[in-house]
Amino acid sequence: MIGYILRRLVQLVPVLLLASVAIWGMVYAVPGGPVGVIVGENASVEQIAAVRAQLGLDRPIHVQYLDWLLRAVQGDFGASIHSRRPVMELIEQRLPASFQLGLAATVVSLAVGVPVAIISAMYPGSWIDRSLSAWNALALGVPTFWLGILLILFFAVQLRWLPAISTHVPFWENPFGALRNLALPAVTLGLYVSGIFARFLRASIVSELGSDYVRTARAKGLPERQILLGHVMRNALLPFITIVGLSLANFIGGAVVTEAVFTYPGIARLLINAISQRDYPLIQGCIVVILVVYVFVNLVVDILYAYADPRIEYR
Amino acid sequence: MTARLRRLSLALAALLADRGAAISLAFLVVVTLLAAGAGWLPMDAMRQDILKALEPPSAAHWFGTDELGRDILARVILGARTSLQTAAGAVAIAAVVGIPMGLVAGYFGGWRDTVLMRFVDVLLALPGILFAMAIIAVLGRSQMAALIAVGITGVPNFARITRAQVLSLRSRDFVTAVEAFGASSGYAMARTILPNAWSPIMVQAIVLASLAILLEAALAFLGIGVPPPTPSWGEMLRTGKNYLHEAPHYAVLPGIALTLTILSFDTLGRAMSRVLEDRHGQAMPAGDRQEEGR
Amino acid sequence: MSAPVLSVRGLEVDFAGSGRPVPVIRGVDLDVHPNEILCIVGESGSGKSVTALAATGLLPPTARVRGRVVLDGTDVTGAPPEVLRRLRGEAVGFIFQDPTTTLNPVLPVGRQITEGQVAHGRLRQADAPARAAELLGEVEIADPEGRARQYPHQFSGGMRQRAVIAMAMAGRPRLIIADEPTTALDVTVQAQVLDLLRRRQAETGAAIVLITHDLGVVAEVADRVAVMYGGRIVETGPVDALFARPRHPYTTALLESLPRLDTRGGRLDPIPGQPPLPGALPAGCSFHPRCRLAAGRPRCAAEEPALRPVGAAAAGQAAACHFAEENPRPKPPATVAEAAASAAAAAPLLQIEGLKVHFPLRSRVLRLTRGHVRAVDGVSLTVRAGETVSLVGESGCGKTTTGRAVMGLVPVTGGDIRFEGRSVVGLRRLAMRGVRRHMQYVFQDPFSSLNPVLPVEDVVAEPLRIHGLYDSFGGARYIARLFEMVGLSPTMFGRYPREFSGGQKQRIGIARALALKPRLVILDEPVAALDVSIQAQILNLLQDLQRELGLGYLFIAHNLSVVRQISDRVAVMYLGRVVEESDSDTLYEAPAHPYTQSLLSAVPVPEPAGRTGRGRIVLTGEIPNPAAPPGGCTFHPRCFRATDRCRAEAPAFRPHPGLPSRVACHHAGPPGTGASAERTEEAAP
Amino acid sequence: PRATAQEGTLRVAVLNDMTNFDPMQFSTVNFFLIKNLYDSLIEYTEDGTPEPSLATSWEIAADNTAVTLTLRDDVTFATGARFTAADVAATWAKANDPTAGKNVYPTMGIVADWVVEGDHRITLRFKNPVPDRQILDLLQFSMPIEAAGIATVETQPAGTGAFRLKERLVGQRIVLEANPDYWREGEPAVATVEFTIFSDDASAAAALESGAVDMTYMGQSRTAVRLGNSGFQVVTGPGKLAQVFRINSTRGPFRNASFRQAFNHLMNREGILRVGYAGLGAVSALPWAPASPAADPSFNDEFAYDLDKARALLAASGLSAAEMADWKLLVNGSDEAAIAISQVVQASLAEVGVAIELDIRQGAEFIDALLGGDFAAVFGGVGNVQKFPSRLSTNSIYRTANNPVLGEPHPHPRYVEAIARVNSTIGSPEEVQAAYDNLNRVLVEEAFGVATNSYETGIIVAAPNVSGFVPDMDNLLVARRLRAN
Ligand SMILES: Nc1ncnc2c1ncn2[C@@H]1O[C@H](COP(=O)(O)OP(=O)(O)OP(=O)(O)O)[C@@H](O)[C@H]1O
Ligand SMILES: Nc1ncnc2c1ncn2[C@@H]1O[C@H](COP(=O)(O)OP(=O)(O)OP(=O)(O)O)[C@@H](O)[C@H]1O
Ligand SMILES: [Mg+2]
Ligand SMILES: [Mg+2]
Repeated sequence: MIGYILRRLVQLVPVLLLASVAIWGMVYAVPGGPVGVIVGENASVEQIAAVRAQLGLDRPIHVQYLDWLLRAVQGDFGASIHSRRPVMELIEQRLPASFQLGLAATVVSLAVGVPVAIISAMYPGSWIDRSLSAWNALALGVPTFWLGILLILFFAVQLRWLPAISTHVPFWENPFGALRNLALPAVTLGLYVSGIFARFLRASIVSELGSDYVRTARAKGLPERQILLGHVMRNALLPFITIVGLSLANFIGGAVVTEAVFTYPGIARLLINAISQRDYPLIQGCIVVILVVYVFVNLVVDILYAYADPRIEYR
Repeated sequence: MTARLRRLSLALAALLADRGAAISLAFLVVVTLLAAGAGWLPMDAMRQDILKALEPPSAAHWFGTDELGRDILARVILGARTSLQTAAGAVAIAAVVGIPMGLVAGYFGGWRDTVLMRFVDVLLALPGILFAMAIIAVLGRSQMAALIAVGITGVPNFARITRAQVLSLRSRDFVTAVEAFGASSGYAMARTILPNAWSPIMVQAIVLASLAILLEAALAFLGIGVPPPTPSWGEMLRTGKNYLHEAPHYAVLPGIALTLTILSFDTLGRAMSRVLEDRHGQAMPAGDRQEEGR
Repeated sequence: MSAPVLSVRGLEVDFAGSGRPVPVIRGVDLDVHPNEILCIVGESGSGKSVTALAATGLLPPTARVRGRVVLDGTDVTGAPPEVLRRLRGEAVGFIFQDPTTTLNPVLPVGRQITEGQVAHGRLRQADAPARAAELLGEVEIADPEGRARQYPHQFSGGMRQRAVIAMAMAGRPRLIIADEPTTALDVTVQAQVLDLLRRRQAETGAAIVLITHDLGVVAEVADRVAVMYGGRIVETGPVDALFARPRHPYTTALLESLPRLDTRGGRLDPIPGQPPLPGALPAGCSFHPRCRLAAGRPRCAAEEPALRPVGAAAAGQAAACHFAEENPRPKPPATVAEAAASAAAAAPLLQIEGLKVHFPLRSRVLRLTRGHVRAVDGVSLTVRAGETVSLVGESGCGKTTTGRAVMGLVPVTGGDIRFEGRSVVGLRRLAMRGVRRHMQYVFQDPFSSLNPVLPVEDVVAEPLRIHGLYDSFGGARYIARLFEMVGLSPTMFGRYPREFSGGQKQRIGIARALALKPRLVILDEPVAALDVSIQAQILNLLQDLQRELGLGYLFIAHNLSVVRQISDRVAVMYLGRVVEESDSDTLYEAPAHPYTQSLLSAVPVPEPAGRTGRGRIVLTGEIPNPAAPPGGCTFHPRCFRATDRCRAEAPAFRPHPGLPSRVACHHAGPPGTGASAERTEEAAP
Repeated sequence: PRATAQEGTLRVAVLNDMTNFDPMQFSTVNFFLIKNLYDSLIEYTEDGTPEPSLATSWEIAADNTAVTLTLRDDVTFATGARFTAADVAATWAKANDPTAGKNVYPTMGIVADWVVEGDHRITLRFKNPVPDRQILDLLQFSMPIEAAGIATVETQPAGTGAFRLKERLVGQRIVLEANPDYWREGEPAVATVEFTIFSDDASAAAALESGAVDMTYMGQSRTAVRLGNSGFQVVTGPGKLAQVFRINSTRGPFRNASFRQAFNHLMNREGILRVGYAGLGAVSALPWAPASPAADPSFNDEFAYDLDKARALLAASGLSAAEMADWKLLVNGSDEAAIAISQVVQASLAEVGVAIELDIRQGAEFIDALLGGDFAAVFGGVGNVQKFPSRLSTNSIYRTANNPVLGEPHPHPRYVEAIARVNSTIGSPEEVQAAYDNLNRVLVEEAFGVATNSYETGIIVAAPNVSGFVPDMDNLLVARRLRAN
């Protein structure tokens, strides 16, 4: 198992390298640079040149990349051009918030999606199945940004139950405060995915319900509940793990709109700002971290999968 | 040929037997016709009348007016054109790039598979919306850029679904059969495997169309979509959001249009996959990237 | 006679789909008594499974059931779910066809065996593991404690079916319903499983309803038989009487269309036409369009005959035929051996020498080669024009791979393949294309071998189009000729494969194989997926075509009766190697290799008369993993003649003295000879 | 020295993260910080009257070539170090350094040198006689940095302000705490000020409405008007900006003066004010705030929105229709108002038959285009329009030397002369006024910047319980008297 994990980590290297070269190339292809943002609208030509030299941006691209890479391998992602703080420090400030939001959103989407899936799979074609599937369609059809705004207007502005801006409150320090802050963004993010979850899981439960081992279990006289929970769910949840993992990874790195709407201090917003300020080291750092999170979550998913599915052996 | 037509009409009939699919299709047809014929409509999406800005719905302006006094209904209709064009273009790009990738990766396997799928991995690992933003930053903000950006984020969907189809089809006897007759790998891929993989790919295309509309709107909402004054639903939502209190209709009505269109595509896609499933007895795999526009 | 365990009266089942309800069971009466084995036979779709499921209320909600079913004294029809549930756990056990899917892949086998008992409160959770091991022990699985903790994928097919039997028997039910329990298994394993089932029944005194389409199995195990056709029982009676003197023309026809191990006949006597579809039953007697007796009789087309006693009352036979009394006795099997030697003189079409095909086994991670599956590991064969050479052996022994290697579809690891004297190994693509024109392939599964999106005309024309010969061969007219040649009407041109029955699809596949006018056709289990009546039609067609066109056939099969029917020469494969090869008669009558002998003895013969006296070699174990074959003679772990020499030294494949056979065995010889034959030879109880 | 305990936290929503703590690099992104971390030498009241701050008095030499300052002697920096004339000298030295002087450097062009005349006395000398008001502007613009902290001032604030830095989470929030030794009696009023950075005006407004913050700073005018109508306080200061349609007169049709002048009449100023700023501000054909000494409302009538006059000027330009449409209007994609008003102009142009496209760019890309003069025309706010009129030339499009858009030599020498005349006219009010009138006439005739209106920047919208607003000449946020109770 440890060997397997190590090998997976080794496999990560080419992906990261490929991505970092691609991103570096892209960042330089993008018009506009970080200097303008630093010097402001009324800067002079000399001022701009001075800042460029100070940041080392006047060197050839490949030199800059290799320099970055050499230090990145040693765990040093350099300092943000814009805020002059170490990139890793900035990311470390954001990553826990992103993880927390990602987990909360996953919990929301599971808490909504799984029961919806089970109930509608138990009565396929019934009115309850149809209304739940309409609910799913709605969850999938309402754009995130739109939902976020409506939630803020209603719960924060009208009712004043929940904060309109969500700050990062570590859960283990202040669970209640964390939940208050996470509620709206997690629902905004999670609702859409709950629709995906519900659909996927419903389809796999329905197809598992039609399989031979279910007939066998019925022939043994097992109660339906036990068949569903003890037999069907175990099989249906297996492929589901992968989907959940993928969406968790995406919640962590890709909650761009939600973080913007709720002013949530996650890594996606850090990256978006870095892109708009052309803060090259910060862009690189964020992307590498998002990739690592993605690969890491997938690794965990695969290990969980192996643990849950006796048919898979890792050698 | 007639047999093929018969098949098509049978499939359509089966599709329309589903009430949701029929309504969705009707809605999309109406939206498409309106969008195509927007030029002949009496309202002008571009005419400003600043003194009549942000008026609520009235007989003269059924959907009210926007911050520049333009007719929102006209802009919603023209926005449909933007959305549909972007979606169609994006799906076309995704298909043109993704399907051959999936075919080659699945059919040949080996290093080609490894290389192509690593590439897809990278595309998948980066949240699509970030990727789209980067592409738009490079290309500059335009409808073409939005279309390409949305299209490229859809490439993994097509590549993976095609590859999965190829993997499941290529060991089937009828593929072995054409190989046994001495057909080239190109023939086997393009003439034998692909026609059999069409159904899930079509379903995927429709699902992707709804995702593309959503992503395009999200990009517009972030202020990097199709540039104004070209109306786009996302852009209207973004602007309308600023006037939520004074003129709630401004953001609500385009939002409804957006949601209904996404719902219709989604309903249609699912009905289609159900019909095809019934006819071919094969399950339609779910899309990879369904988390666009977060 | 004691009260029946299961009593079915006037059972009718409709399936309400999207359209009009489809009647699937149309009035079935059945009684099963304790200690009795009732076999239900019939072609696919005749309603066997639905009858069994209806008896225990396991049908899906779309089914509408009428009639009365009394199981163990309880009325099943209309019983509340709770009662049904108890009944299933206690009164009746189920064994289904495919052991790979009947077990839940993610739960340990032991738990699955006992969980029904635990759920019914008849077993305490704490005692369950011990009980599971005990039950596995009873079905003769070695190391039952260890096995109980394993998962289904760690079991072989035969062991899985044993586990399913253990599960069905866990509650000591009064009735066991076994729906095609051995259809998915190899003959040798089938023999083990049937044996076990019979013994367990004798020990527990349960009644068994065994569903099968294999008349051989019926003859082996049944006490009583019910023959189903078109949703009804058309004949029922004690097994001996039914085989000796069938009263319904369908039963007779079935028996006559069966290829048999003990005879080599020229032509089979197939039942014409197709089995009816439940939605489109013919009026009157549903068998009349295919019936020999019905010819021209208006009554058969007008009136559905009732199931009525026929013959001596004591015999207990009943048939649903207006003219049951006229039904002739089955023709005795033909024994004429046709001139098979005619082909022997012809020049060899295909020569395979020492063929090896090894597939690399790659690790999931990093895709490193971790070993090889020796799918084919030394096969030598010759096929001449006009001759049929068969390749038989258990599943996974490498038959298909051999065929594919000949077609150039899999890379060859070693050895040589010559077509008309020219080696085809390692030919470049273009040269291979030229050779492929003259060799064609017919696939096992007619459902997957035709491109579903092409009209059948294009399916058949596709090879011509690929080779650019469509017009020079005569275009649509030529395709029409091919259609007629395989007994299809060219009016079907525009239809899609989905719209054809299995037999028709296989005809299309054969037409496609013939399109390029090949000289050699490789037939990979061409009839394995078909019902017996259709199987006979296809076998006849193949024989006719061979005669007409002078084709050479490489015929791949695992059904030894079918092979006997069609072959001039036969090669028996075991684990990638040919272990015995001879002309058909010699091989069947004087097998020299112990494996051939055990295979032949495992085949159930549709002849209940002599079954108690038949000696039988029951092979233990199953075919080993071809990635790690045993050392020495690969067959030695299962061989009843194995000695130390066999463990150490692989036998050469060489002519056997006194026979026209070649054999790879240190102890080859006729049955009954050899070091320890008695040890493993056992008589049926 | 004093003991009034500050208590409580003031929570402020802002819409930009600051870039650095150097008061010479101030721009809209750190408006909310500078006046809280630093003090100016002098301050202006709302109507422009100078009043003491770190300097208790200032004596302008009779010939207007020098000013002598007396500094407070009871001031300490946040580090605890005492504030002396040496710090002021070091600050001016930085300002006068072309690489370190940043925004202040151009303003230092008039300065010859300075003489420290004691711990708390310093004299600033000019190259030429300088108008009083220009001298005062320079003093108000000078925010002393602790001499020892100058090297690290970008990352480490080094001022005498009422607050000092407590915590900074990049992109999320900045927390200031009271400077316990602050020299202004009884100030600051609160113990901490917490700035939360929002990416979007609507979210900030929602935060205010839901009570998550006490006030917003630098939100949109429209939101301010709406919130004002629903009971929130809206505080606007004297430091307005002028919206100017900046024209790169070295390119395309804009080389043609008549074509440029047409834009004086193409601006639907009422519409722009309404659409972009919810009517908050005033229309103006000149780039001045109403309080500017050079403001002249008569121009508003002369250069009113008039498509016929515009058509006449376009026709007079002699350009073909294709030439007239051969440009794109650059738009700052992060500025909602700019997007809206650009569309208004686009529609007006369409009315007179000139169909153009918008070129919307975001963030760095927009700033680069702006800085490099890489545009044909663009709307942009112009600052310092309430101060001495020649301060106008600190804005890039109005720069008289090294103009990043118009380049060297300056294509509008009349304008350069007009600014020089304003700078050197130290005579009677009539002479001064004549210099201003001349400048105004040159501005509309050269028309490389077409003003449309003045508007509010740094709008404060606060909950009803917030009090203690201190107006600032530049609309910077002054939090030292603010409290929420
Ligand atoms: N759930 C169902 N819905 C609709 N029709 C069904 C269903 N189950 C079975 N049938 C139909 O009922 C008929 C009888 O089916 P059944 O499974 O009993 O056949 P069988 O004799 O067991 O055949 P086989 O040998 O193929 O197992 C078939 O035509 C089948 O298509
Ligand atoms: N492409 C392949 N890669 C790896 N192993 C293979 C491949 N094809 C076949 N095998 C293995 O080779 C062995 C022989 O397979 P083959 O299909 O030739 O058997 P068969 O005799 O035709 O069996 P059946 O009667 O089940 O059709 C099996 O163990 C199979 O798993
Ligand atoms: Mg069946
Ligand atoms: Mg095979």
